[in-house]
Amino acid sequence: MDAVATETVLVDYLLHLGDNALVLAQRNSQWCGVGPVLEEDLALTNQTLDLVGQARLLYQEVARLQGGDVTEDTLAYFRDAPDFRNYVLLELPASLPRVGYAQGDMDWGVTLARNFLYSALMVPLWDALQASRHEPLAAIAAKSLKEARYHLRHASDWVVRLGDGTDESHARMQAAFDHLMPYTQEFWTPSDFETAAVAAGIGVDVAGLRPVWRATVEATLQEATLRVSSDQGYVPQGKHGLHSEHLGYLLAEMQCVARAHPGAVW
Amino acid sequence: MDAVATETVLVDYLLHLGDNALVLAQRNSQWCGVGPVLEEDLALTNQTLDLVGQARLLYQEVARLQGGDVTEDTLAYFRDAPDFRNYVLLELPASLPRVGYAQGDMDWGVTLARNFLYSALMVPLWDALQASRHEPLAAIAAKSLKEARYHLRHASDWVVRLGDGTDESHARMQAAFDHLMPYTQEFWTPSDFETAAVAAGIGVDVAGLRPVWRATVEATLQEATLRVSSDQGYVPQGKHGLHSEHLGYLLAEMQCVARAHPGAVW
Amino acid sequence: ADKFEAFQARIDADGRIEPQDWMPEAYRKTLIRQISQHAHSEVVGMLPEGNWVTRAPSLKRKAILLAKIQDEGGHGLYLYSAAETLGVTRAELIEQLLTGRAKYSSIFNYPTLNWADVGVIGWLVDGAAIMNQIPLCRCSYGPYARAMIRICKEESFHQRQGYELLLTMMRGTQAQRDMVQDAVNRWWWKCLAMFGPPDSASVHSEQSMRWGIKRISNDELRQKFVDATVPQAEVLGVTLPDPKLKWNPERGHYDFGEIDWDEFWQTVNGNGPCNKERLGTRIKAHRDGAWVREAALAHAAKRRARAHKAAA
Amino acid sequence: ADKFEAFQARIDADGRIEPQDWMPEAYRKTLIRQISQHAHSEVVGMLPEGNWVTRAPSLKRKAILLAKIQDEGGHGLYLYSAAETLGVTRAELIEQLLTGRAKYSSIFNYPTLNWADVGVIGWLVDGAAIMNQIPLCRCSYGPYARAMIRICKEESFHQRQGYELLLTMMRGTQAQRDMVQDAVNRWWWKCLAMFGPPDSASVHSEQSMRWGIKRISNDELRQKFVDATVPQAEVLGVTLPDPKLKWNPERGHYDFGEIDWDEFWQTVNGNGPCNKERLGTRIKAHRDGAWVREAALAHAAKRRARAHKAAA
Repeated sequence: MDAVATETVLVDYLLHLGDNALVLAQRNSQWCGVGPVLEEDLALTNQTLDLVGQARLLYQEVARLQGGDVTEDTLAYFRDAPDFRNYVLLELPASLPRVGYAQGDMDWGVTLARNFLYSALMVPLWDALQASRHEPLAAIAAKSLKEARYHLRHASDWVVRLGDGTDESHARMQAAFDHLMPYTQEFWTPSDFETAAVAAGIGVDVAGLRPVWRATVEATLQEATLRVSSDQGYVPQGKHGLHSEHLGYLLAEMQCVARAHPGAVW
Repeated sequence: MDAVATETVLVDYLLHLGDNALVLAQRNSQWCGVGPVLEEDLALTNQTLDLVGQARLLYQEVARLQGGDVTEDTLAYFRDAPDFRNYVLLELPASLPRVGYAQGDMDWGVTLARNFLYSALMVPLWDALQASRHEPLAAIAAKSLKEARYHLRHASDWVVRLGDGTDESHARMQAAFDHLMPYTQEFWTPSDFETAAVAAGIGVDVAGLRPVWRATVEATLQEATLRVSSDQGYVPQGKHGLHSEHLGYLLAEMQCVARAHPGAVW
Repeated sequence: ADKFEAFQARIDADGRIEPQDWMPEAYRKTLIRQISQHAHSEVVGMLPEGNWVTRAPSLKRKAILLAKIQDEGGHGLYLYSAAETLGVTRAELIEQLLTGRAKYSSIFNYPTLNWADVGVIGWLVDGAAIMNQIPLCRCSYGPYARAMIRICKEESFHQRQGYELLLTMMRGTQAQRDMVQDAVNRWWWKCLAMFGPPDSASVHSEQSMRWGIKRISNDELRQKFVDATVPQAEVLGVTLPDPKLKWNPERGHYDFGEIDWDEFWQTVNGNGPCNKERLGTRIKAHRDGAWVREAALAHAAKRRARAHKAAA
Repeated sequence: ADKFEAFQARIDADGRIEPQDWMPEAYRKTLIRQISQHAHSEVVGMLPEGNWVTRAPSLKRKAILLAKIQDEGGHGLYLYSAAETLGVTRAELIEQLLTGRAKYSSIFNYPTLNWADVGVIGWLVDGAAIMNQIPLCRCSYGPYARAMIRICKEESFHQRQGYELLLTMMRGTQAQRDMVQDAVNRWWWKCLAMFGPPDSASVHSEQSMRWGIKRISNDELRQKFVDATVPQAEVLGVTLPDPKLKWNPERGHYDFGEIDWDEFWQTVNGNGPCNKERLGTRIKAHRDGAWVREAALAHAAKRRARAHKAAA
């Protein structure tokens, strides 16, 4: 690969990681102030802060590579839905399946199940990325790994607590996992930029992490007395820029102030 | 009043009427496809269409008066929340009181109670506006009056049906009216532009319509076996441009596509 | 056997079967399945377009879109009524939809991802639907045929509106043209699949043909659709995403590439990108609306009781 | 009576009362009311700022805002803990909030209407809160005093961040400056009212002074706040919306206009623009979270039972 191609791959790869962090942060931040108990409100906001921090570091690195007028904020606020490379899993509302314009209550079970499924991936992923040949990424990975470990522990605790809690909480958690599990298929189907990033020693072969992810999921769900839901069905393609109907609404809200004042400094 | 002042008053007055129609249309359109029964989905969408139609006529008249690049769409899509002059009642989500970012299910009872309270005003208001000295407004009023009569009949029927239905529906409707009634105070506290419009023979003294509105409300609520809720408390000032936290979210969604493509023709 | 023969003779003579007429049980079942599936499609089909109502970029387009969705709901109503003439209730049919026993058109299991999707649904999805539905205006079952005449008329109007929306966007900015092309790329193949599996693999068709429910084969309709659409795409200035698409002067038709039937069946069988969201939304709407329907029934009962008492 | 005297003597000598110490019932009740009201204010105060988290116009500001709201929740936790040392449970206190028997700071019953409100809340609302709270760091009740020391430190940080946000906006576009001015216009008078009714009309103050819970009068604090804020407003370049605001060289203080106490009391008594939304949101969050709290309790009980069984 020539230098230009490597940079393109690197940018796509960093954006994918950054968009994951930002989009999940945006979803989880909707709980800020309205969580089920104050301690958890704070714990989730703390994780949201970590995710915003990860997104900023990743976007800053993209901005450094791309130069010109690109900043972390142009990347967050002035790209449209098809430019985002996050997993579809992370853009879904915190509720059982519904279309984006059908308003509904948020579900803490869906939020925690998602945090669990995602951080169970990110712990081994950041771990492996510490060996990335792109040193700034390796450094971000080292920092993010610590955070992801805490996120995983927090989410696992809640999955166990809610799965092995009351009948209602058990049913809700099972429904949450049944809903979300098929979206995890996107983890294992590499995009071109991921394959190229692996070849260049920049990225990690995510499919290779599947056994360790699966082991984490199975062990936690067993402890939670939950069935491991099927992960068959439609394979989402968010990292290819093909999203659900939900991302458009998420971005419209997130970007509205920034876009109403193009060029402003905040 | 000189010609310039009269035009300013007229513009504000038309925007107030147009913003009412558009903002309520936007709220009610969220039911499109997800109503409690297909016939009602269509009935509400039909009313939404009427309201969009009213907003368009009113904005077109503003555009004609202001000239230049102003169109019905620049008025709808490129004004910010403080520029909107609608009643706060109409921008509230279809739910019991909650802040804008705390997502929640929609409540058909709140939607119908609001439609009732608003159309009970608009029937006598449009009726009186048929005599407006500004002829284009008188013509819009004549057309809108027919629509408002249908909206009022539809909403009244539902208020009676739900008020005098099951225990649950009765309690829900009472809660809806208790929530919404204080917002109707905004009807009766004239803004400067309304007072000036009345003086110029363009507008109607809304406070003078209060007895007929009150009679409609009392008669319908009595038939519905509902208590007439208190309308005391904070007097909203939406028509002065001072809105609730909800309008910002409503506009962010409504305007997002148009604003992403400034100057585009659709 | 006489009844059977008379029934078939009426159909063969291009007559209409009416609700009070005798009909074979299988004919009735087939029609109930087909009409209710069609009705469900209209209702579920409100969702992908409903997704853009609050974000329509002009008031004129917002009004057109609302009116269109309202028409679709109306089609749902006619069709449920037509199905009811065959001895089922709407409540039963809806129950079948919500429990997953009844299907709806698989095309609505794809997401609408930009504003141009609204136009492309009008132009291509409604266009394909009309192609499928025009023969149904001559369907042997009277109430269905009459519903379809009205529906086809409205659908044609929607198709023209969708095309006109796209024409306007194609005359606009580069970003608008890109949106249209993106939408066409995502919908084209799904629309070709709307005509159903190739004739060689189609199961229900033969009996339906004999009963005058189906009159033209899947492949014929698909070819008609392609032939009609390619020139429209040229006028519009969009590229249909099929490198094999090419006029074949010998056949007098356009040749086109292979449809991904695997993807089609995955979606039909519940594994499309939006199956769960569409059905989940219908279920939620039905559940959230339960108290409203119960109240309406309770109120009607109270009214009747009061009228009864007053009369006594 | 001896206990009383010893208690008052300790306070007069600027000593601290600790949880295990004897204290008059009225002192205990006053403190519970004040500390829990303060805790509720922190929690309800998360909502007006939470309103801008998803729309913060830069990632840096989003992070700062999240961290700030997290701090406020943390203050709520310390304060609930401080109240619990007086023999009530957090659950009881929350019950009082949700049923409307306990109050929270009325300032949070006003809406946050543009992004600059986030900065103005930091600068003015937190600024006023600090002014009110600094004397509480010397409060006679030890746990409250220690909580306030930590809280005041963090609040000062928030105030500087809010001011810096506004400085950045004032150096930006005209639209940004207009947003700041609009926010200042809406919040200024509400912040002056935060110090409570004039000394001439204040009921609780005298006893609280004697008990070392309150140390400086409402009007003194208000004047201090005005005197500190006016120069900051000048540096910022915003106009404080009070034509009577003027330096009075004789008094050595700024004079200022009349607060609309009627509006203040309306809001305190439930008729502000957002009282119902704030409380409704807390109630909904509490209700929506019930299954989570119940599950956590059930799970903990299961764990204990299993540990017990294993030990047996």
